[in-house]
Amino acid sequence: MVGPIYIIAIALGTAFSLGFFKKANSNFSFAFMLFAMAFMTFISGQWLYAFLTQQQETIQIFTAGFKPPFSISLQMGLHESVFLSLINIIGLLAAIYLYDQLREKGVQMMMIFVLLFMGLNVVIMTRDIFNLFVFLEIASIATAGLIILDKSINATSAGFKYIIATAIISGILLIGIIAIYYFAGSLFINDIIKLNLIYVKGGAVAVFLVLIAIILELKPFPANGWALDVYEAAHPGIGAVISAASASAGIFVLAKILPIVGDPGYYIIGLIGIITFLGSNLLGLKQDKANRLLGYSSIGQIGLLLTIIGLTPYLGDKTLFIAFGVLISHALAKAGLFWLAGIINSEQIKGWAAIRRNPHLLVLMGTFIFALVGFPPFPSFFAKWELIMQLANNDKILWLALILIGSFIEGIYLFRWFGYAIKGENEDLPEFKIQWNKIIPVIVSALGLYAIGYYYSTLTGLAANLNYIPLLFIIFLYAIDFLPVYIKNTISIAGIGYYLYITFPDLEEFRLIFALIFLVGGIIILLAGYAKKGRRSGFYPLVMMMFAGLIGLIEANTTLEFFFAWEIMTIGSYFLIIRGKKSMTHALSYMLFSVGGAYLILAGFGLAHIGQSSYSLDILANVQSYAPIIFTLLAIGFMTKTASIGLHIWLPGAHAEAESDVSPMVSAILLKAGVFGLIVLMLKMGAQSFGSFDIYYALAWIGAITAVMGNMMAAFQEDAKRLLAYSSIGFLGYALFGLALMSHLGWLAAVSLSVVHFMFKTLLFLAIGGVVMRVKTKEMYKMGGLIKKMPFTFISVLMGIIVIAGVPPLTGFGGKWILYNAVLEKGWFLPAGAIFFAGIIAFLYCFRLIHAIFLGQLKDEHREVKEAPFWMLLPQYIILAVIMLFSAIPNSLLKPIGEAIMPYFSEGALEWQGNLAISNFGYWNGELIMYIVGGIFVVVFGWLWFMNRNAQEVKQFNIGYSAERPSLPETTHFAYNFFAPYKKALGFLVSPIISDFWEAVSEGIHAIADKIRRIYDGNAQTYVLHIIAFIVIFYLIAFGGSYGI
Amino acid sequence: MENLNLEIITLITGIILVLIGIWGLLTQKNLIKIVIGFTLFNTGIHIIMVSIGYVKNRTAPIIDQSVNINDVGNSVVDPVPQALVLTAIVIGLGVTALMLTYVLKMYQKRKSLEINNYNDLKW
Amino acid sequence: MINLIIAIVIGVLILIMAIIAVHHKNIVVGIIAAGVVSLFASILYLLLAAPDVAMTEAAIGSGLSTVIFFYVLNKIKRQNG
Amino acid sequence: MVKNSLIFIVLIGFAVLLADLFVGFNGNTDLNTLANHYAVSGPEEVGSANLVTAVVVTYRGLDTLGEVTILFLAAAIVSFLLKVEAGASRNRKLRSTSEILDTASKILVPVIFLFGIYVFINGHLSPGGGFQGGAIIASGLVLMLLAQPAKEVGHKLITLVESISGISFVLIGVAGVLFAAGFLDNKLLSLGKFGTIFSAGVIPVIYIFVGLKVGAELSGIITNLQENQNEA
Repeated sequence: MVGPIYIIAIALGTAFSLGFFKKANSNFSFAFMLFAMAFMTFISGQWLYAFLTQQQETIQIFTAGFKPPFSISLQMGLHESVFLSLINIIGLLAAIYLYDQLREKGVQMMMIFVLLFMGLNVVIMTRDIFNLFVFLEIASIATAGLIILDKSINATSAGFKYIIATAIISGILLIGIIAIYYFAGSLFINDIIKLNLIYVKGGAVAVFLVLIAIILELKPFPANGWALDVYEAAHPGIGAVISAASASAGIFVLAKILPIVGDPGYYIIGLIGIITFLGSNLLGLKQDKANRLLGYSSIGQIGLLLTIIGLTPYLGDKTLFIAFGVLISHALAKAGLFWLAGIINSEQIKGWAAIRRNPHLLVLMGTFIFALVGFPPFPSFFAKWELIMQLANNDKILWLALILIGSFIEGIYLFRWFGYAIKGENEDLPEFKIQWNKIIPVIVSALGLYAIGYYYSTLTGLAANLNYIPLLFIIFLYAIDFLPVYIKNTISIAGIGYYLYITFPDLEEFRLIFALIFLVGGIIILLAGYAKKGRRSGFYPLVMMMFAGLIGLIEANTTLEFFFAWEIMTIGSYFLIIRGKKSMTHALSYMLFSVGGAYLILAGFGLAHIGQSSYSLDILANVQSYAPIIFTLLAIGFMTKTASIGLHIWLPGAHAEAESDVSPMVSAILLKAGVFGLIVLMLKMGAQSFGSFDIYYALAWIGAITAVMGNMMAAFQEDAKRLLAYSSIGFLGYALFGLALMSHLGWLAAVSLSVVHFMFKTLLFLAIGGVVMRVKTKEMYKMGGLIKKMPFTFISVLMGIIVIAGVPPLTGFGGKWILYNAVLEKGWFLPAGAIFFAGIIAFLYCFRLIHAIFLGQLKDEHREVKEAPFWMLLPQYIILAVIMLFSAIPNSLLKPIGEAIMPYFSEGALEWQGNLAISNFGYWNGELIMYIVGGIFVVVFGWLWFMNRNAQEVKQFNIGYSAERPSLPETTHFAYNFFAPYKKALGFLVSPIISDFWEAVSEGIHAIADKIRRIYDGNAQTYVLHIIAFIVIFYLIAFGGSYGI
Repeated sequence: MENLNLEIITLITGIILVLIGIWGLLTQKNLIKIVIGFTLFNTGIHIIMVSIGYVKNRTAPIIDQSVNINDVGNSVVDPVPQALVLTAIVIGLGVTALMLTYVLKMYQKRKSLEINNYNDLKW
Repeated sequence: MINLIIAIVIGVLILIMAIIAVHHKNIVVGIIAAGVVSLFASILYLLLAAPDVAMTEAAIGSGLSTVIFFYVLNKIKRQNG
Repeated sequence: MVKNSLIFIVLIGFAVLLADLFVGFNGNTDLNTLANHYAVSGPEEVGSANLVTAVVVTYRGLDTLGEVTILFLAAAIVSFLLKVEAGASRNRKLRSTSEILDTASKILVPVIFLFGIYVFINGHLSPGGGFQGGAIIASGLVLMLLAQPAKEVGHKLITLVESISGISFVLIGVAGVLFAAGFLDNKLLSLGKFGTIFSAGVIPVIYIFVGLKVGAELSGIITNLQENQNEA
């Protein structure tokens, strides 16, 4: 094998030889430099390979032919080789990326570039503390050189700040090193470690200085203004190098000198880490310049890494796994984003809207963003999982909470940025050029993230069962994205069908019920996809991603699998939602509630894992401590998906703005994931209370209030799809209420209502979607009289609202009947009153839906409107058929559900006599009711039809104006603000208190961020003052008057 | 006076010089003065380093007529800090030259030596 | 003992020069004062039995470094004029 | 002046830290093990009479290589930053220099150059070495430029010297790996007779290259700062 020392020789030789070449040979010089970078990568990669596969032993390289401590020695081991490979690969890619710049700027820049990487390589390998100083200095000077690549005034002044700051830091490092030499009599790190200098008077301060200087090189908050300016001013290609390669080396150095400090150092590092993680991400919120935003995020990630290192005593042998997972995701994703920034070339994050000119770039950007936030299947996901599990296991709840908060804040600005890229309103999308040399590094780092993510999942025994088959299917769909829509639609349906076919035998009880909702429901809704023309680019991979997540939830046996699937589902649904019109803000709030909810779930799983070695979901059944807290965390997490009151503000917009066949998916199907989660949770954990306070009683109230508020807001909507969205919120309130009753009937009601909700919501969203598609508006008062033009749609809507309203004869009645029985049985009359009230309000909006859209006068502009396309109607009528079946033979639906509930709640089950359901409070015969109501309907309908001959036709707006014409004719339309009287009475209930609350929270945080970031006043002196003050403050914290850190 | 060793005097000088250097670097508004502050800071560190390697009443670590070749270990001062300082001085020169070049370049762009005129990047 | 006194005197001189270097209004004086600090420092190095360092400090710290300062200052002045 | 008092307080804190660091310092009375090894075994192992040189060039040769690299980097950055963009004119007003200075420099410059070379060739015997020698050579250049500001210094020559000496340094290091015990091993050449010019293994050779390289790099920085006046 080629010795590591040749990395130095090759790099220096190349840098020194480059002086021979003149500008004319710039292509040759570039090739020469690239060769050197490639060779360095080769050497480190070769060692990595040897360490991974051939049980290669760690080797020491002695320079000058003497053993340490007399001479400088280098070390090459597994960890060194991993970091060297990572850094050198990034270097190689960065060099390719900077092809134009390096060639244009001449050989000096190439020299500097190679020497930077030489410096970083030696910094990693060296075991001599002064040698470390020298090569750190090489790295920082080379960085200072690269910063001024374009010689602009901003770059130069940023470079100046950088030099001043790093020079001061290295001066302090030097003082520390010489003092260590004084106390230890050696510069060889292994010797120094043995001496336990922190117990020597003065030695502790020396060690502290070295430690703090290395930490300062990593740009901790708030002593990092210089670094942010550099990120902002430097060429993005250079930003990538600093953020990915230099920071990785810095982390390695910290880990290298940490043994010198010993255990007391962890505390300081952890403290600095968490401050940096929180502070930097907080300030990132106010940032609207892309490169600087990346800077904040980079520093935040480094803060997280510092925190992880600081928590080593609690993470034990998992530390490396966790830290490296975070680091590699950060390095590759951040480098990728910086490189993308160089391609897009937009200073403001809003300008990134341009990226959607090329959907593949969008996919790459998404990969990086999701990898940074810690979504599967990236290494950061597994690292974060392991981190939370270990922290919970060691009862480090505060740390756990802070880390999740920091990650959440980072998620906010990253997803806001991503939202701008996908959907930001930007009239002129500037052109950008994609050059091969710029795109290759981006692609390589994205692929690297996936590959390492997969490798990472195999490293942990837990991940062995993760189901990657659906994910492969998604990749396949992405690959065939160029095909027309009907082919992809067929393939998708076939895929879901086949998956259901192979998993069906293993499913039972609730899993079976929900699998049927998810998958059969998915197939039915997908049928509507045939109505679309063209390619529908990018749609199918996303739909499949959501379904992959949903089925993953069903199949999950361990908490990790469950969480993995939950996150996959979130990604897919996020993209589906953001595909809609004007959906940027809704998708963002959906994502934020999802991420927040996911973190609560993660924390809950972590706490549940305390004291248990298994990761099976069954651990929830015998949690050792914090049971009510775990229950609450998980319940709130799941309720973000069911959109319970308080957590619902993402839903209306998201559902209303989505495409016509996406609305039913996210409404009828996705919300059930939350219900499924709640069911799993409640079954495993059973009754929970804080002291004497029953959590389920609170849940019942939440359900009841959600039902009332959801229905009430639905009643006051003008927008038909929004109305349906609010109605979903209300309906899931019933479901939550039913579950909270924790009785056979309650659950029977909840589950059957969930099934019913799936059916009528699919029906209505598809029907209304068809209407909206034809009349091109969602405002109900702009419609009317469509019954003549769209009779088939009218029938579905009619049936749908009968189900919603819960009136006989259709199946919605059955659900409500059971629910009321369950309430009576339980005796929670107060929330039950609210539930009854909600039921009444449901009539209001149901009426509205049918009345405003289909009855009344047909508008002039709608004379030519046609019936909805066949493929939109087909799924509606399939569902109608099922509704009829369930309504006529209620036990076809209720019996299987009852059997699923039986093992858990056997008391108070319904008694079935044929089609007659008997409870303690009464009986209900679905079939009979069907006949009776059907009979009444036929009679009334016949009579009306007979009377219709006498109907008089009038012109629209035939209500006469007195002298003047109103400025907005619509407002005089009878359907506008239809329930104004009720609104006057009850409007105060629907004033947007909750959105106002969340808005105030958000604005408050942003205002704080804006205040704090003023400390970065752009003055190099301020930055140096921050550095010195940082040292002094942490010196005081560390020593606090006594010796020993 | 008996506690007052040569190396302690120089050490204190070095420490104060470091502080004066930082003071200058932080308070002066002229870019060149800031660089001067940095060189003082650097020189102070070098003095500290050399002081640490000094051993009472011994000669320079060069073996010539004045040093008994068989008793070098008891007659010379520590060569290591001196070697380190050599390196540090040269590095310091490189950094100083760079700072000055950046100052020059900044001046060429904006015709000002006031550090407050270079605060465009912030927040 | 004589070394001690020399060291104290030079130490005080260094500090005075350093303060002048930092605080004198005239940059030229400041640069020269900084050079003198280096020069005195090299005398301290001689006292501390470090002739190699003394030589380097004299040549680089007080020599070349000062020259570079002046070159830059000159260029700045010329651009001003 | 709020800011200045804040700075003052922070500096007091820093001063306390430094005082804390050195509060136990009371001077050395003996060499530590490492230094003692250098002092006792150094002459035999390395063959250099100047122990500082032995440490700088051999024991800690990698540092020296790094240090030379730093100067190299600095020179490259300075030259990059001050490079005259194509098309800019180079005419400049020259100050006339005095006859005395001119004449003196003509005599002095070669002497200074020779002295510099002497210093780095004797680095293993007496105080001095590559850095000092290189710096002296660069000072000679400064004098020359002072006397004849118009003189075009051969950039090509400087680069050539810089590159060749740098590559040679690296090659000597690699030769150590191939033919002796490690990178930059001194025993590549025989140690010779202690105390003579041709002794101490490759130290004098390395110091020649270091001297030339440092001289070239410093000259590069200086000429770059001295020229190219008219760039906007």
